[in-house]
Amino acid sequence: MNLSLHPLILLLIFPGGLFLMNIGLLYEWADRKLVARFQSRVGPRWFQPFADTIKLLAKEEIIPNGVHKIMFLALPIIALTGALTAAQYIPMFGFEASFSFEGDLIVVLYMLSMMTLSIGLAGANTLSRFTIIGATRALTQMFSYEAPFLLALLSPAIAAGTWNIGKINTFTGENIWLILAQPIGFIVAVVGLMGKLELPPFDAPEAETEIVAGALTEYSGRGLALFHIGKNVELVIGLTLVVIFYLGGIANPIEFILKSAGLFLVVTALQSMFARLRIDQTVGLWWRLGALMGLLQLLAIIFGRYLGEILR
Amino acid sequence: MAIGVLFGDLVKALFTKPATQNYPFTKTIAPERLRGKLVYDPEKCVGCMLCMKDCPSNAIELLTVDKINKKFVMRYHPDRCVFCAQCVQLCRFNCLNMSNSLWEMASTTKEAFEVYYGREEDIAFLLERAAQPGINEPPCE
Amino acid sequence: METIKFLESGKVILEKWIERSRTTDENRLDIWISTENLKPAVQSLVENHWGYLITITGLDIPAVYDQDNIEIQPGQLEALYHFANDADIITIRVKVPYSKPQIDSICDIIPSATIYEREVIELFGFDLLNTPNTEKLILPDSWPEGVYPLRKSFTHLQDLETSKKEQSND
Amino acid sequence: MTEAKKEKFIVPIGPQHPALKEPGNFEFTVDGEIVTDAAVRLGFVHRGIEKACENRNYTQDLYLLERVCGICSHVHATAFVLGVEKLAGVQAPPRAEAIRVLAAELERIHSHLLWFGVAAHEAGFDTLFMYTWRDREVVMDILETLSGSRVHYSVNILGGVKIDVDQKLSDLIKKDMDFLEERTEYYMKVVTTDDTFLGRTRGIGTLSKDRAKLLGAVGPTARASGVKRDIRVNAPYSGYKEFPVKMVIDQTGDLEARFVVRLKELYESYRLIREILEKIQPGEITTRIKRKIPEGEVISRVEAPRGELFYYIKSNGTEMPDRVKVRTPSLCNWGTITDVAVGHKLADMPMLLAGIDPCFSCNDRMVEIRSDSQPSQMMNWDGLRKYGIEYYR
Repeated sequence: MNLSLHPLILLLIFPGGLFLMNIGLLYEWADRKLVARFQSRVGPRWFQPFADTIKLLAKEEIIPNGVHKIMFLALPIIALTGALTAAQYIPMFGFEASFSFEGDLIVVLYMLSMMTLSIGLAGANTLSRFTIIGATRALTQMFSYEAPFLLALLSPAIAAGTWNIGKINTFTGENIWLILAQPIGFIVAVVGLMGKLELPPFDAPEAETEIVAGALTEYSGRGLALFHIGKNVELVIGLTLVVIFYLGGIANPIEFILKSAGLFLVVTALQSMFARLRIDQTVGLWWRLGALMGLLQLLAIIFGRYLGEILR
Repeated sequence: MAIGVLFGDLVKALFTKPATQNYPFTKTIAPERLRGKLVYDPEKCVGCMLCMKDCPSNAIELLTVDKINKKFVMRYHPDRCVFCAQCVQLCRFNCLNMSNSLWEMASTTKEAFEVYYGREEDIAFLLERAAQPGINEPPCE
Repeated sequence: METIKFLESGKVILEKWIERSRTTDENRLDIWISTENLKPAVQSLVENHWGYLITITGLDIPAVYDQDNIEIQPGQLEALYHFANDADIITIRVKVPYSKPQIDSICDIIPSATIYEREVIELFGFDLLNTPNTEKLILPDSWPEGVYPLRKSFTHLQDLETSKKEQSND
Repeated sequence: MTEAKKEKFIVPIGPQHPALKEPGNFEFTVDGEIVTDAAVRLGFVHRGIEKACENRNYTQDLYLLERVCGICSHVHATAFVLGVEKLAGVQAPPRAEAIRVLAAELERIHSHLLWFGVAAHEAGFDTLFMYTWRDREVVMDILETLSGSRVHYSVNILGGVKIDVDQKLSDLIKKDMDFLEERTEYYMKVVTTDDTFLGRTRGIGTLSKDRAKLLGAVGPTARASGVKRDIRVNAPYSGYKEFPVKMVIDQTGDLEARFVVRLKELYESYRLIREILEKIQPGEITTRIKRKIPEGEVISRVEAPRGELFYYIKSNGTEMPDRVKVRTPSLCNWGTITDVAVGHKLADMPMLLAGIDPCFSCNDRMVEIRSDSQPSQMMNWDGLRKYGIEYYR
């Protein structure tokens, strides 16, 4: 489906800014609710994330002593902007991407990393011990999951022969679901996504029992709310990306909702199944297992394409 | 050595009723033996004052209206009470009991936590006397 | 009986320092020793692997006055070192006067005793010589010097009373 | 950051910290993620109970001491009651002793399950935390139906117990024990086989037998290191003479061993509870005891869920005790933390702290507000309270 709307509307209302933020909060609710159900709890009601966010936005923002003020205030905005910008290149909700060009996959991946970078900087900016440790952990974790995650998303791109997300979407929609063709890639992508979003068991950077809230310990009010929204938007993008790449693409809203929900169920189950990994375990896991598997998948794809060409 | 041992329980939990409940809207029934608010029967009381003496949190005040005719009024403070039931145990005349109703206690005022037990005319008499200036309440030994 | 064996062997270990001993219960032995003998006594218990230190209890024995308000017996502090081996408990007791409440620390023999020693220092005002750490453990940092809450003479903090009065005057 | 490099990088855990649901302050000096030094500061919850005991009579003390701890309230009361009964030369009837043991074992189940959940939470395993606490509700409900209160059961009185078990209750408890046993077996499987969890427990915080002995570790912490310390076995008290228990011992001494020891103790508790319910003799549950306790000193030791609980009671012949000394098991085990912590990763610290099942409780508050427009102001608890009352008037 194609959307022919004014670019400003695309940017600000749908599928950009306003819509994304709201759907992000809805995703957060779904995440919390599903985890709660897995843990045999009732879970929050649907408006809980909205209420939390509104409350946070209305609260006083305390700027701690000894921080770089402009950076402190700007980082949440940059993080959110990065996430929102990335969303513009993704066929959101079954509609075609608002903007696209050849190679936008790379841009999206980099835009998604803005979040982690901002969190790392935010942590290093404040003087609290928890934030510094949190920032170190967040960045360490970023270096470990980034490569396998990238590899896992590159293999479908290579299979499709394009770096344009929209075209990959059409490719996966027309062919066999890539989860069947590249199961390893799918696993690495899902687990990488969880690492990227710092979901349990990869939540060492914000392990509340050790370092309170990690890099964001000193944030309050608006800054914290923006970071939260940013993270939720990233959750939306990440899930959508995996659906596009591995679950046969999205052609219409119903397909989008169903496939996202299915993936969500898997992700939340994984979230509630494991104990938190220590940061050294996370790094070890990713470099020893994740990266190797991703690489293997990539080689298999390249080899497969090569074989296919020879046979043809 | 396994990964995801909990998987079976996760699936089970998804399809069973949650263990938690929507508290103020659904309430559990208090068990029969629950030690809730104290109940006092003035007809049986002989005024041995043991309950007052041994109360660990001074939640009981037994006010004497007329010692000879065994007229007593109990001023009970549920907010101080620790619900240990020591007074119930001590009372040889069974005039103290703990009910299992009313176990959720919250109030914005202190007045709700001052409960008078006794014959109505005794309480009225006491309150009237307390309202008069200059005359103190009867001593509660 | 095993019970008696342990107590007997403990008594043998400590024999040379015992000034007075008492058995109040079948599994208990209280022995009084002089202050300077405490450390060797504890040392020999540990060396012979006789049980472990349960805790150090402080006791306050306030001064006794006759009817003319003359001090018959000065105020004393007593420290009880409870050692347990299975069911048997040996209590080593040392008495020190208020004026010189000094006892040797046993932390170099039993490192975990530091927590009990800090407790009796704070609450009773013992002076434990060479104890590794004398920082406040239990009481707040702002607690006044020389006020020991578990002595019988302590009833309440004076300045707390006054600060309350000031507040009500506001 | 150059300055921070020179000085020590200290990570404070507590007094207010999400890892500790109760206040206590630990300072870990870290180098990167590796802990190089550890120190402890307690007393944020010191309520002066020992002093308060001297101004109340024995009955009131019983309830005061029960409130030393919100988790193991029954053992505190039992230790005190046993001591006072010994002083007074009174022996509680056998049925009362059996009911005391029954309550103590139920409490041990609830305490171990609580600890298990908290430890899982410290490891970031929230699902296991929720599941254990869900199952713990079963034993909490038993305690509530049995005694009338979920936390402070107040089963003991001087010279006996307050509550009695009837056939209906006993059937209910037996049924629930079967359910809990099944669940415990399941958790045992999770703890000993789940890889992610084992990664956090196996080989972490190993306490050798000699160190455990020297540092005076007690309870499951000591038993996980192979030290045979269990008052229920070493010096049976109350109903344990009639209903003996088996000591659970593990040799490894790491966190996994502590999990295993505690879970195995649960099996032992289930067995004991069933045995008590089968064999309990009908009879009186109270005896009379004088208000004035004769002069004397007594030492009373019981096995709390966390280890040996020690009471020293000195009476002077009046209605009030002269001195009550309480030594809680957690105090003994602190030493093992500071000893073991060095060399581990910061991420292991909450698990290590949880490993000994620490127990404190709360009351020390201060807030410091600094702003550019107003001068610095400090508020203590009283001030804050007053401010709060004024604010909402």
